[in-house]
Amino acid sequence: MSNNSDSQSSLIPASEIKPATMELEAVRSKLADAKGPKYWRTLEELVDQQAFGDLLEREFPRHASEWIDPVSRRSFLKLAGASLALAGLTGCTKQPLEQILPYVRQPEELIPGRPIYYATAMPFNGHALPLLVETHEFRPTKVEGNPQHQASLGSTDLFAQASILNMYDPDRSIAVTYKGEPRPWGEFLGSIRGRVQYHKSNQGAGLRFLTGAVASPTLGSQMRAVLQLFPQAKWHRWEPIHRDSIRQGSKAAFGNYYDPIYKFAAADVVVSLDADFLSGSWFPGFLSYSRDFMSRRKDPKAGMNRLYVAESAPSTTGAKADHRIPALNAEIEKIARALAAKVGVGSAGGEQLSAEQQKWINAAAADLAKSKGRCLVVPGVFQSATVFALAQAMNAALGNVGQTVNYIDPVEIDPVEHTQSIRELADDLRSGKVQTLVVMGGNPVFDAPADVQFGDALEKFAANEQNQLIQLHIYRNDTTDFATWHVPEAHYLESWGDVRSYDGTVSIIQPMIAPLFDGRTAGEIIAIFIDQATTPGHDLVQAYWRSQHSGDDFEAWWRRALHDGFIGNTAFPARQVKANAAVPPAQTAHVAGQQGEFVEVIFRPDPTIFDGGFVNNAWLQETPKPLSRTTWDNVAFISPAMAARYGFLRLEQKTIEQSDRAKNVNADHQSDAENVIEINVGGRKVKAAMWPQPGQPDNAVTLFMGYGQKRTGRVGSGYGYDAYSIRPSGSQYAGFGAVQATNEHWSIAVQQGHFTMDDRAPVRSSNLEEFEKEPNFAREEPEPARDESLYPDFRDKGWYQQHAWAMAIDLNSCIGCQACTVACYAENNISVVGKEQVQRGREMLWLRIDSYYEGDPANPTMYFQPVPCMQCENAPCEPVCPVGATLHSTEGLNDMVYNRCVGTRYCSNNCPYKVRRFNFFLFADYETPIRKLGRNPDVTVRSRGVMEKCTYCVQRINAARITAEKEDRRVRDGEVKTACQQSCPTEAIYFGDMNDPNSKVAKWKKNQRNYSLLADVNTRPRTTYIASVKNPNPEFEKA
Amino acid sequence: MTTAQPIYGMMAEFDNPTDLVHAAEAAYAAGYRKMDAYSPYPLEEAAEAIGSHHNRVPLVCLIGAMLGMIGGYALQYWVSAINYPINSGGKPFHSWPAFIPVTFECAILGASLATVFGMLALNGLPQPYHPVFNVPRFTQASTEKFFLCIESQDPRFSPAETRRFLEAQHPHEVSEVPY
Amino acid sequence: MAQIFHRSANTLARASILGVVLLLSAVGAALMQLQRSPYVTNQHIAPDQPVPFSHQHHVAGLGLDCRYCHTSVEESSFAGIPPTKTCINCHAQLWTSAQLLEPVRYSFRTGKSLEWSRVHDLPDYVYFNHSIHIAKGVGCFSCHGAVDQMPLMYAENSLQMEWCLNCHREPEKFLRPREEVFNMTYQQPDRHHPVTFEGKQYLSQIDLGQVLREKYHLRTPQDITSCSTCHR
Amino acid sequence: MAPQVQDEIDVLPPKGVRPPILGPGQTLRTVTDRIGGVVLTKHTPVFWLLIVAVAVAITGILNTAIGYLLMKGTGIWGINIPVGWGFAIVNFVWWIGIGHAGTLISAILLLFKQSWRTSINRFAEAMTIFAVMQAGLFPLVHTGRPWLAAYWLFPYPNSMGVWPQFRSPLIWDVFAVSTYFTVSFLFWGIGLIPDFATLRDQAKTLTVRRIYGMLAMGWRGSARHWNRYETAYMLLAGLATPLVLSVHSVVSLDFAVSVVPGWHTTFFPPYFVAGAIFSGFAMVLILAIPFRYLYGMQDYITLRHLQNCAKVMLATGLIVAYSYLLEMFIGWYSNDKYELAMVHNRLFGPYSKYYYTLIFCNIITPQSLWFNKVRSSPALLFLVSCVVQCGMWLERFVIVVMSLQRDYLPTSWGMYWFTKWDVMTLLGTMGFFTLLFFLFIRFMPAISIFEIRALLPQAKVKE
Repeated sequence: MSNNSDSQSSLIPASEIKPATMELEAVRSKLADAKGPKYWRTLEELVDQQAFGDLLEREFPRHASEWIDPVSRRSFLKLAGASLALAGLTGCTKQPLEQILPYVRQPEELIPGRPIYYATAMPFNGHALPLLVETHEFRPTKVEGNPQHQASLGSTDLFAQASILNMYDPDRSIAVTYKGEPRPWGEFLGSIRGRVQYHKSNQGAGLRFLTGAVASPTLGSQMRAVLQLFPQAKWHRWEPIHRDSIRQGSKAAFGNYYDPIYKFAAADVVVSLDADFLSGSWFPGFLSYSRDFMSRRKDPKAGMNRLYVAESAPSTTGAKADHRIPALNAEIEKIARALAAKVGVGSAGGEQLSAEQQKWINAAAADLAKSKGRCLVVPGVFQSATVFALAQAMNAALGNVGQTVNYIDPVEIDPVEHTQSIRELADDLRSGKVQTLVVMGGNPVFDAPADVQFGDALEKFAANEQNQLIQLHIYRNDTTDFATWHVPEAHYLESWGDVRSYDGTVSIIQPMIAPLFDGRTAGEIIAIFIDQATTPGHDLVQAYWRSQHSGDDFEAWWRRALHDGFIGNTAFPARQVKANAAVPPAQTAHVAGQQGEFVEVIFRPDPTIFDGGFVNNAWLQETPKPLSRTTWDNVAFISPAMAARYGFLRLEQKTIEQSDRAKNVNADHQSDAENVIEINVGGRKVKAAMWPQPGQPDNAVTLFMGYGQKRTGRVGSGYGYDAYSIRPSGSQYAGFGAVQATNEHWSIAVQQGHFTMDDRAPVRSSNLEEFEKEPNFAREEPEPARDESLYPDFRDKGWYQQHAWAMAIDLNSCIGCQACTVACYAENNISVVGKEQVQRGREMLWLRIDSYYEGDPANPTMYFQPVPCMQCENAPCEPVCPVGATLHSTEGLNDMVYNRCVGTRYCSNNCPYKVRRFNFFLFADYETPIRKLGRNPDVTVRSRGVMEKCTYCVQRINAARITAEKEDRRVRDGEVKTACQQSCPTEAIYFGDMNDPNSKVAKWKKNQRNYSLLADVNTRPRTTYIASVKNPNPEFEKA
Repeated sequence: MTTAQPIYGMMAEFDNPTDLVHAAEAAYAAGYRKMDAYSPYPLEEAAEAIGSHHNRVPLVCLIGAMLGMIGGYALQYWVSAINYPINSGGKPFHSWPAFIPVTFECAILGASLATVFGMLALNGLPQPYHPVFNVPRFTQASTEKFFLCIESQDPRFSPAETRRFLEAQHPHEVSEVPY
Repeated sequence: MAQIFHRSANTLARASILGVVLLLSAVGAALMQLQRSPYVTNQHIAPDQPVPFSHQHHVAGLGLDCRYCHTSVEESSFAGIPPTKTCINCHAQLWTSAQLLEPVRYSFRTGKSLEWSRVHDLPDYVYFNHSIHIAKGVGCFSCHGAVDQMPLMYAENSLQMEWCLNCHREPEKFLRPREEVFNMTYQQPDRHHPVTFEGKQYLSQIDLGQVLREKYHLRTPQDITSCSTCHR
Repeated sequence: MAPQVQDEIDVLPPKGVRPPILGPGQTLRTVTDRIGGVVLTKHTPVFWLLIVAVAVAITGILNTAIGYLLMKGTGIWGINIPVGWGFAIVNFVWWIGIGHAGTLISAILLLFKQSWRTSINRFAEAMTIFAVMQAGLFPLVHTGRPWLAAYWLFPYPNSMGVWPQFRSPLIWDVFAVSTYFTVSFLFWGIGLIPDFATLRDQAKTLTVRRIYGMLAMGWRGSARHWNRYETAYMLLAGLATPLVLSVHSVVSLDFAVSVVPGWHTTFFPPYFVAGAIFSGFAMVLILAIPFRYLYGMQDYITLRHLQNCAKVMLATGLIVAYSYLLEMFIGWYSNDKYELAMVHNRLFGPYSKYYYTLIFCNIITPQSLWFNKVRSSPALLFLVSCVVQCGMWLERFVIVVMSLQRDYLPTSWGMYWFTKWDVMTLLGTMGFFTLLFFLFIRFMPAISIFEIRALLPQAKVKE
């Protein structure tokens, strides 16, 4: 079939393609019906197995095997490890007879039952997250950061942690389709070759490519090749969470595109102008930046840095600030100007600012002036170009360039301003200039700016039968509706490729597993256009680097690059650039003439599902969003005062305590029925559940993007509102609009109802001055001495003598980013329960991050406190268990024996920290075959009716101990890292052996700021906390 | 009217408890020992009269209690301190205060079972067949009549003698109890 | 006739009470036995295998070392089931036409795995690690029995928790010198068969076991009977 | 059966004179016929059939609820984290408490030689047994894996080599409740033997006589037997008395042993026992009043009995009221922040309305029993008893749920909403209880015949 299509150079009319016997769409729609609780049922159950099987057999036999057994076709076989991964708690009675399938030819590197780690990198929002991936019998099971890589330093963010679940997502696109009908790859190839021939004939006129921000040198070079071959063709870029303002700003400041690289470790004073560099990877370099920043806060005595934050939407960065000032987005620019004027850049434009803001500016300016060359002004990626220009001008003026900030060539290949790029494309689509559009990744129909009306443009485009849209995506999404051809995209863990991290360093992306659904990479699609259709992804990448590498040691060099996970000194050198002091004029976009309250509307990526790409990721959906602790939905932040004005809160908000009580008088915290407000931006309206968020600036609504998708999998659909639908290209991160109350309600699943400490001081904090006066402030309620107890000290009985595992959590460093929570999900096979169950208070996460607010709701102090199992030495949960299913190990672990548990839940009732989780239903997915592949074979999959909780990753402890014992030595400090500890960007979690005096954890336990949670209950927790110390400016009040 | 085949005893029926008790006392005085009184509800005087004072039920009860108590505690001690000692929330292996409730319950259980089954055994129950049921009017013994039965095993028993003796106690009726 | 029961009813009544008591205790005892019986544990039952592989022939007969096939036993939790390649190494020359071995050749031709049935199958919530047991001087024999005498493979032991505890509570009763771990003919020392370890003669297993416990730094019974040693 | 009978019996005696324990004109024969008649009569009363039919239907609901529970898991109930215990445990404590009155009447009043007990002890004991059966159901099904809990909670030599954890109050529960059931059953059983003998001898047909004959085990009223019998009966009473006190104490330890504010209090045992007797006597009245009315038993269960029950209720009710106050006082006096928060939560928390309802039911309402008028009016007593019964259920709800929902860390505070399955289970056990009770009334003497006989004047031996 492919041959004849080869020969003819015209387009294939639909008539020539035989229709499928059963529409894959039908299957899809069936899937779409399965929502919420049904999410953990099997695909086969939803689709009549026989029918679906037949369909696949007939349409493309190559796929058939996957559905019968996705394992068999892979380069690995079910071994003991695998069968353990399928572990249920179904033992006890008669053992079922199990099969065991050895290799036919066993790969040398593989030792069955032992994990192997491979280095790779995850492309994210135009840069790389460098990773090490743990694989069991060539099944990737866990993602870790690459310790050698500057952009990771061994830590990861929640997106990297959760990305592995997307690969094992049964809702992934499983087949090449033509107008929704399954087609073999060959047929697609034929048809596209046809178009390629056609476009060769017309210089590529009407041939367009749309990708996200590309940071892959190989793909870049391919695109360049394509554009040479087709001079008329165009390459458009659209990334919904783009950094246009930085592009424009750097044009304004330096006359060209540059990326700033900050050195927080060297900065004594940091001023953030809405820069949430402690919040997420959409701020490139987030991981290493937060590590560097917190390295200056571990020991208050050793030159603690100071952080000033002016922000328009409450963020975890603001939570860590020493001086935080909430401000409207528009005000940030004014603040920037005023601050700039004070440090000698430009002149104050007589901005009218509130007294607090003025005070903040004065203090910050003074501090900056005091520490020239050792300070840093950081502009937010969501701020205006002006703010960026001003900030860099200030850095120049303060002599920070080269000291705390450098400028490098953009990491993005051939950077463009995305907004402009997508608009051009839309216009061309409308005016019929486009015949072939290749969309690789992304979902423009959903996330393009509202006024661009990309969907409508595509409709016009698709109206012409001859036009073809070729889509490459891991899911079938809204854009698929217009796609002539849809090709399933390979997940990065299945792909060959390369990508640059924020500093330019290149990582080679190598696959952990053969594509589960025969997906393709962008490189492989582009290859078709430059007649390399048959070249496999690996060769494409290797060929490019062969061309780049000088010297004959390529093989060794290549192997090294793969092994290390990055190519040495590929980081971009710092450019000597001069910021021009000429400050661009103020510019504010005003949308006038709506009824309702006229407010600022702020758009932000969702903290857990980002731009919407992770919407079908159950782990991220159930991970509480920082600050609000909501799950499964996005909310609209408004200030408590505003909520009170609308009568949304029962009493006028004066203090957090009041708002808290008001909220909880007769509301059940797990599920808040929130009022719905209607936001109107330039005539486009969306209804969103409002959320009175302490710290939110007044007269501003913050909307989170990514939710409200219509075409997605079982996990993602049906939740939240679509902020993109009202996001104007003019003001993509903040504009103006009208807000109106409605009398509708939308119930939100919240994992925390009270945000006050209620005189229980779970979080202890102080500031530098007082800390010097009162160094033991954290110890006001010391634990009772051991000899006060009637119980024996088990140390005398030889317990806790060998190892005594313990954890210390540094509250100063914790930025509440949730990476640890997701890491825990991945490491410990934790089940996801769905929105309804979260609302019932049955979430399963083992490690929660409690958030507390203190003081004025308009601008409160915020604290984060990660709460895993405390592993109490006098564990209240243990003596109450009737069957002894939870007991103490000789190393002081509070063991939980799932297979012995009968589920009385008494232990949970008696746990003062409420860290225990119960399987109220069969939450674990025992059916979906593909899910089983991703499980950690070293951790039991818990069945119905069983209690579970944090184990300090006992599987890792045992592994390390066994290795150590075989080498006849003690376990070394740092040899055992818990999943949470390993993922933490700021090294806030220390874990190790208390008995080893040189261990990090032992040292931290001796720290005077170390305290136990609820010490007065005398549970003797092994997990303790290091009280936080802030570093406010002593002169602040005077300023 | 003596009969060839042996009989179980001679039974007199009375209308009220007082007559029964007096008859019993008289019989005892007359030297009869192997006899029994039957009443529809507990009649201490009758028991006294036929010379049955103490019984061994309390002893059986005590033994049961002891066994239960010791067994209960021993089990807990062996399990928690010897067979599989476990550190449960830092409590001692032999946490005796925690073992008291179960020990107590075991003691009560042992005692109760011993008492009930001891009582039945001592009474020789179950015994659905018994000669006294051969007397047609004996069904009244569980309602409103009172009976005194002098058994043939008694050395002083002679059908004629005993019948005469009983009739002297102005019973409602005297009848022979066949085996 | 006032009697409603026959004389025999007395005996019957008492007998039946006794009978009920006896019956109940009998049922209890039976259940206790059932939970330990081969029916539940599959002990001493050789399941059907695609190829009737004889350990007796390969180990006792040809003197193959365990590790020739079970390659990862010393460094991994999983001892490893030999890939078909391993069989073919020899059977490319030997018994090349034997019908019995057809499944092996088929597997090698087609790349389809041989589907063995597991003989030693622990419940999924039990995490057993071969390598550490080897390292501490627990012989293959201790758990797998006289494999070299098994024409067809079966489980020698019940693999039930109480059985594991026997050794985890008193390892000294089972330990042997590391170099003897894979030795199928090794005998525990007694008065008649002394065992020499590091130049010293031992006449009783307990003595040797104590020494080995020290030598191999075994953790205390307390340690290795902690739940998380095997359950996670 | 005849309401007008009731009217003439229930007239108040002149002031200062207490109503008799037995109606006038009773003889050994009448006692036997009236009480035995209920069982031996050929024709079954219509109301009996109706009640049993309804009870069977409700028992069906129970089976449905439990069947679904076993299929799906405890998630069908409202429980969650932090509120790990909900209706199931509340119901358990409630039913167990109800049982207590039975043992108290039959055992403790026997030791105190309270002759009025004899008319009500039999069905009070039956009530105990049936109530304990309902109670025993809950600890089992509330577990996540009942099929394992059913036997893992008992010490038996298993192939895992592990044993129950005897430090856990739940194990104490297992032993306490099973012992309590066994002993109550034995007590009730030997009490029945002589009455079975009576029925055996009164029955018309041979089959019936045989059936009761077997149950009577050949009882023939021998003086020697009576002697041992009486001793055993007394001994059992002596054993049951500390037992009944221990059972609810152990149940209260489920809470007292924990660290949860609102549970962790030393006065729970007496508090719980008092509450148990309180609700138990309420239940006795709830059963006795309709029973004497429906079966015309006013001669045997007279106003005297109702009044005495009411007095016991009043007394225990006051103890319970005192406990509530003490709970508050200790919370305040301890000056412990968690205890104080607990008190605050009781008074002003999201569930405070339940707490106030409880105060009304268990403290305010019983005060009406100070008045002779109320004590002597079966209708009013019935009403008060029902209110108290609800109150006692609420008490357990307040203790279990309100303490759990807000404990130590504010971040983990939560709410509890019950589901229809919770309600169906509670309702179902009530139906099952009723069913068992009416089957008992029909086939066994609901009033102890031989003990009533002993009360008659003509039963005494004259000198």
